[in-house]
Amino acid sequence: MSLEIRAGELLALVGENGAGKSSLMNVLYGLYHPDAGDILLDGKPVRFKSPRDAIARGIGMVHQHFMLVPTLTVAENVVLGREPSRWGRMDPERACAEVAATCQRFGFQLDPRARVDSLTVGSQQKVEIVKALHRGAKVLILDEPTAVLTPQESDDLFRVARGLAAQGHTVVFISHKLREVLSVAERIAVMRRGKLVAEVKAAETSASVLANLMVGEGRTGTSVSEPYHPPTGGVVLSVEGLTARTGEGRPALQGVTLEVHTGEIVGIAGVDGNGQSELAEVLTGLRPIEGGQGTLLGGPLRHLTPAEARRRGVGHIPEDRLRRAVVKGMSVEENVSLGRQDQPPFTRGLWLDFAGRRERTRALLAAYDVRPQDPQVAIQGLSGGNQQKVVVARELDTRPKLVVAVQPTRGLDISAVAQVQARLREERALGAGVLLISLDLEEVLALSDRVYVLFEGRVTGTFTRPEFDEQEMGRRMMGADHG
Amino acid sequence: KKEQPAAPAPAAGQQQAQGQAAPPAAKTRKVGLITDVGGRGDNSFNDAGLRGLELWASGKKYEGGKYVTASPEDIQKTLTPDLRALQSPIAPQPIEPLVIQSKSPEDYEPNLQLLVDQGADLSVGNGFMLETAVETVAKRNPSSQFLLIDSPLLDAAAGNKPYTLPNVRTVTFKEHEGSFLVGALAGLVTKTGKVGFVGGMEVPLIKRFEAGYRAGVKATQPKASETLLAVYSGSFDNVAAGKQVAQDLISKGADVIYHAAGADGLGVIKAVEEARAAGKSVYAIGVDSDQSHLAPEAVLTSMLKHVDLAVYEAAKDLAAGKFTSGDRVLGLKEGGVGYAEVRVDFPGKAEALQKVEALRQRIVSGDLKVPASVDEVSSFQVTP
Amino acid sequence: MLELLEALLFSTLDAAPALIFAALGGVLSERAGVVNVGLEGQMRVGAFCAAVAALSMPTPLAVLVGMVAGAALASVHGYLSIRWRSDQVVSGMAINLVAMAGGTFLLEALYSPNGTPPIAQLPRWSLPGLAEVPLLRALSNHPSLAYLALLLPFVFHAVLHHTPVGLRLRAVGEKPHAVATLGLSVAALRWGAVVGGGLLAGLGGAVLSTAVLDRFEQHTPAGLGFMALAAVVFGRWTPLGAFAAALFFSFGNALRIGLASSAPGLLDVIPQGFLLALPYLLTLILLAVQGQRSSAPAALGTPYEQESR
Amino acid sequence: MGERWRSAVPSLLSVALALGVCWVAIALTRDAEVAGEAYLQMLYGGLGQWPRFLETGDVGTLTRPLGEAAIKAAILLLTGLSVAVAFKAGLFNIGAQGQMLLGALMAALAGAHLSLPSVLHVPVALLAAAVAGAAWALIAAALKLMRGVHEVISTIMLNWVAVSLVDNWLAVGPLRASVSGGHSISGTAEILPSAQLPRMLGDLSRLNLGFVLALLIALLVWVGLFRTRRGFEIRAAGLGAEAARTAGIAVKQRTAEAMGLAGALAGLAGALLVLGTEFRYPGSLGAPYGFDGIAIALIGNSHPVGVTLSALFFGILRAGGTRMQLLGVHKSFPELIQGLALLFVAGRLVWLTLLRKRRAVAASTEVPRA
Ligand SMILES: Nc1ncnc2c1ncn2[C@@H]1O[C@H](COP(=O)(O)OP(=O)(O)OP(=O)(O)O)[C@@H](O)[C@H]1O
Ligand SMILES: Nc1ncnc2c1ncn2[C@@H]1O[C@H](COP(=O)(O)OP(=O)(O)OP(=O)(O)O)[C@@H](O)[C@H]1O
Ligand SMILES: [Mg+2]
Ligand SMILES: [Mg+2]
Repeated sequence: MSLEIRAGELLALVGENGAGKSSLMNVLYGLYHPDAGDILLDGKPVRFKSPRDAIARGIGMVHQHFMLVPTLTVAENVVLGREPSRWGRMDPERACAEVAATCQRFGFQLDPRARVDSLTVGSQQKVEIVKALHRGAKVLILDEPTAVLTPQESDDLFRVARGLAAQGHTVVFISHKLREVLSVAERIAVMRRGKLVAEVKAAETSASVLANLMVGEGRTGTSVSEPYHPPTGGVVLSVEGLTARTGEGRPALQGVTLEVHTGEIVGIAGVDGNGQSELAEVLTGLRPIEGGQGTLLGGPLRHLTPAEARRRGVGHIPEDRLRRAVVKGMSVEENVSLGRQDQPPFTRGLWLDFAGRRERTRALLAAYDVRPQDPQVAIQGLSGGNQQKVVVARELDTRPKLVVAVQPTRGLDISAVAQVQARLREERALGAGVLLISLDLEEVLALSDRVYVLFEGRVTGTFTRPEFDEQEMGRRMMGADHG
Repeated sequence: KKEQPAAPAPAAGQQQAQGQAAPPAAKTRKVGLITDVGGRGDNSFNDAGLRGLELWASGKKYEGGKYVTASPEDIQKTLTPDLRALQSPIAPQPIEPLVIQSKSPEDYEPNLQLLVDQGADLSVGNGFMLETAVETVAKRNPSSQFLLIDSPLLDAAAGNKPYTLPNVRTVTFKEHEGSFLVGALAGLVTKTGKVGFVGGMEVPLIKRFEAGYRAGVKATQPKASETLLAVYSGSFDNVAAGKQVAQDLISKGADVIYHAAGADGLGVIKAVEEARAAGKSVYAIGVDSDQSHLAPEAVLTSMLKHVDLAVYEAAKDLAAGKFTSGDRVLGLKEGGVGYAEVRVDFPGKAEALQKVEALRQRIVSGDLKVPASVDEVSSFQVTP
Repeated sequence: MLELLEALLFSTLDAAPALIFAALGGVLSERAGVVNVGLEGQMRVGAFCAAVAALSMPTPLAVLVGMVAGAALASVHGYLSIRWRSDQVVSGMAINLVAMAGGTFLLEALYSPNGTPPIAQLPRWSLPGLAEVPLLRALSNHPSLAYLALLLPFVFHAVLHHTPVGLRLRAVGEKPHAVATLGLSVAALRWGAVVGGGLLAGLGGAVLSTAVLDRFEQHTPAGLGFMALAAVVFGRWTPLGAFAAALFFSFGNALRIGLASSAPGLLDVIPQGFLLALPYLLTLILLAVQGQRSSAPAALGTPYEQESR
Repeated sequence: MGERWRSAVPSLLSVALALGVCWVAIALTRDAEVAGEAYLQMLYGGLGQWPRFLETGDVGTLTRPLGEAAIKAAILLLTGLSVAVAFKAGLFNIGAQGQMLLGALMAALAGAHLSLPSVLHVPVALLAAAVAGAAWALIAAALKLMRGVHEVISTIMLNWVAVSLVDNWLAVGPLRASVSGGHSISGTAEILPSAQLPRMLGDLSRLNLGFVLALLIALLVWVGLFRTRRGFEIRAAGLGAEAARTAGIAVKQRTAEAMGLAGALAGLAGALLVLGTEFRYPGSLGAPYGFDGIAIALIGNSHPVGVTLSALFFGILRAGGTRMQLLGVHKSFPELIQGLALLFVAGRLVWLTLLRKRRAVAASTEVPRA
């Protein structure tokens, strides 16, 4: 494939998961090596043996996954590899000063002395960008930089990106969010299966055209405008004045009150780090509550364990797939039985029922179009999206009465997103209550019948479908009407 | 084990052994030896047994996995004065050695059996830990001869009472008697009035060394026996531990330190050597073999325990067709224990050695009985 | 009382250097993310090679040979765990076993099972000012390397926290991918740390055969390498922590020995075996009290793979 | 199944290579003839002296070596399983040695001081050993689960504590066998005949029920780990603790159970030693079977089948290794072979890469798929 990137432009790269976007950029950055073909920089062929060469030629990259050392400070992370030193001794003051200067030059608000693991995700993203700029990057590659950011933070980021472009920097960014791609980029390159399939001007295209290009002919993933579904039955979950702490002991939930009924999808909107993760953990028995009370499927919330939550009928799609949802090193069928290893058809008495397990797994893999459809392969042999499908399949297969779905479509491609969303609606239709926690406001809006906005561990707004007001929600998410 | 073997067995066994042994002059006989888990290179007990078999009885040196013929000087070098004075001098016999080192206790039995299978006429179990193994294999192979060092056969079914088998010779030593003499010497040599003892693991055998030593010190320097410092390093294979214990004793003022601690004892000698280098007047007393060569300046003497001689004599008896079974207890009188030549000089050396010699005579003559357990030391008195 | 303390201090300082060096070697390697359970083996070859070399060259030079030998064995571990991304525990255990059996074999093949012939021991330094001062006297008259052992942890600490290479080392143990994306070589950093760790462990071994003893003895180092590993963990993977832990272990041992000799009556009440267990029991109790959560380098034991994210 | 066999290939090749390297080492220090002869002796010592048997018809020449190999294999199998089970739960059990020690001691005590009919006595003594080993291991588990103390350091410490308390105190002090006349005796009182593991071939070999028992236990461990819910939960907890917890598995409990099981297995290894061959706690357990267990488990890929094969192989090697000494070959060769084999197993990926290259060449001749 070949792709041309022009100086001073804002280029977006889009494509389905696994289309090869990250791979291409990693090649540009010298992390991977091309099997064939050349990279031409300013018209001359270059060979990058390692990122060091790429950095030297003014290429900077912000990776899809953070490449920060959490235990080091911002300054240390930024200067790593080009530390200012005197007689072999590192000069921390100069490091901080240099980093502060870079931050100021590009308009970032960061404390160089802060430890990275104490920063919000948005700030960490900024540290990544400062890292690249500090090395004098003229070409800045941003791989899915907005995946974890709030709309406001994303706007911030793009303001910076435009500024950089205006100063003559080249910015290449990868995103799955077509709306922002259309609004920010000047030019858009579309990749499919490792090939460049189109290059279009942002002004001359639309979301549906792009989607078609990405997915290929005949498949689309446009979201239909949803009708409102009023609850069909009683309360499956109600909490009042709920408080809980983070793992580090900071207050995370500070008096949350909410309800979920049978037959509705309730969305939790909010910026990352405002208590969503803890809320999900509390409801699935992974985190003890400190104060307040709640009833979950007819039982108290206090002293809930994951096993008890499952027994009562909670299905849980965790946010951190690799850590929480699948067991690496086990096969797909073993992962399908995880959490249900003590129920038929996965077990018979004390013994595992291999035949039953395989049969059920086969059925699920077929129903969810997981590829490859082999129950015996190791789960880590599946792509991220297919792993996620396995998780969704497993959790919904139990006919849960309450589904706690956290970021269920994170990192999925358009068709997979559509599929997972359809399944959640199906659960609603079947009479389950669904609690959808997502950082993607678009997704929350697309699916939910009611929305609670969470800010600093409190509910700062409640909306019901007919009266969804995106602007107002955004304001509430930022705590605008609050202390 | 079920019951005591039938009474007439001893005589029959001996006859059988002798019958077999009637030698056409220089027929080479195989003698096997099983080390205990300490193995070759322990610088004490096992090395002593191996010396008796390999160097003395068969005139061979073990080098890099092979036997080479040893010169008479090689043998002479290893002889302590008491051995040079033996009536029949130590000389190679028509013996072929066969040595197997054990790596764990459960190997003792199969290893002994292996020696028998390999045609060893006499098999030595070197160490009290091999007691059960010798017992079992000897019963199974009544036509082979066995030598067990450091323990009689014990009948576990009858409260561990000693008994005999017709084809087993056992040799035990009165370590307390030898330890008594080096203790007496220590009492005469100490200037600080404080002496020390370093044991390895706190097993009964080593306690016997301690008891004799304590009694010896008491005989010549009653006050020093009150303040005697006895510490156990907890192992037989940790040089550094032994060194640390000895350093501690030296810092507490002990100026003569006796060890019965296997490889840990090497550390004791090392600590003494270093303390001497730092200007302290301290001595170490070696154990089992003459350990003077490890640090000629620092080793006052060594308590000798002639495991080597016991093995050598058994092999010699076999070669001569005179091997007999039964228990032998070797003390000072029998030449089984003693002390090595005192090569270092100290004020009043001649006088001190005289006193020690006198004590030796009294023990040999039966006039003085050395306590074998620490408990008996307090009531032990040397009548002048 | 003062004398008792002095003796205790002397004994502690005399036994500690080998443990300190090996523990620092462990910290170096593990801070870079490579688990090093092979310290025991590296100490053993260090001790062996130093003793052998000292037979034909000045002892200080032989100590260097011992260090190189330790590093050579560590390189095997490095080759498997860095180049081939093997399980680091497995290859560490493997080099231990090989060094154990191989050392005994070579010792007997080349010299005698009793150990190598004696060598010239490293000299002891008496510090002129201190030799007469009570208590502080205990600081004097140790082998030269003991003073290095007292200094090195602080140097190591300074390097780790105040130099570029220290920063990179800390980073590579926490998040190697971050280091790689900045154009630094993860493999080179880890190799450096593993080889450096081997040099230190080899030095620890060399101390045993050239300063503690004057020969290589067949049982060396008799479990000290595992003790060093414990010191690394106990010291929370920091040079000063490991240093303190090593001193603590040595002190515990010295205390045990000192107790036995200064209070003989005690032994009638408390059995020797119990005293022997005391330092280890104390360690366990302290660990239980302080808790150990999450102080290990985040990437410890995970091989670096470019593709994995 | 094919996949499973393929995963065993590196271990097999490693063992073969280790044997080869040691052969060369002997050939270099001695000569090729001795090396060949030594290996032959090793086979005789581990698998029976067939030529001698065919010549003399003495069954003992077969049964004795085989029995010794079986005894060693049984102990190695149990300590290997101990380490492997802990591995499966994500724990590194360096403490098998200490657990074995405690097990051996308790078996000796139960064997000597209880008087029961044989059908009860042996199981009771085994149980005592298992419980003691498990209790010792559970200290490490408790420290880990409650205080976050890494099990590597706590089990190292517990090993030393066990050795100090048992070998330096109990076995030589309060629990030492009483002897008349101040004679030395190693270890505790002899166990009663009713507590001895029955010999299977009478006096022809020391082969005892322990071997069968160990194999049976390996089978049970395999079934338990791979066929039962509990085993599945333990493995899940070991491979992904957080995911297992999220799935409602009581991770701490499973971890503790696995560690307890590991300790029980090591304790049983000690019991086999005491009830099968030593008939008392022998003062100190010479061979580091607990540490060997680590190598056995790793070479066996931490899978019960692999561990069994690896234990059988090294049992034969160990038993036969003694005979190598008859030729003056150094006593540490079996350990050297074991260490090298582990080293080569550590290079598993090297093997796999080499093998894959070959397979890739073979595969390229196939018809390309769409
Ligand atoms: N180590 C590996 N060796 C061989 N193939 C691998 C390896 N790791 C992943 N794959 C294959 O690469 C493919 C894609 O994996 P990856 O997780 O990068 O998917 P993705 O492109 O992000 O897809 P998705 O959209 O589902 O997240 C999978 O089909 C998987 O089988
Ligand atoms: N080193 C590699 N070896 C083999 N396949 C690889 C390698 N790296 C990536 N791939 C595969 O190449 C494909 C492209 O992956 P890449 O990460 O570039 O996708 P992407 O377009 O960035 O997807 P996403 O939107 O999920 O980030 C995937 O199928 C992946 O499995
Ligand atoms: Mg992906
Ligand atoms: Mg990507």
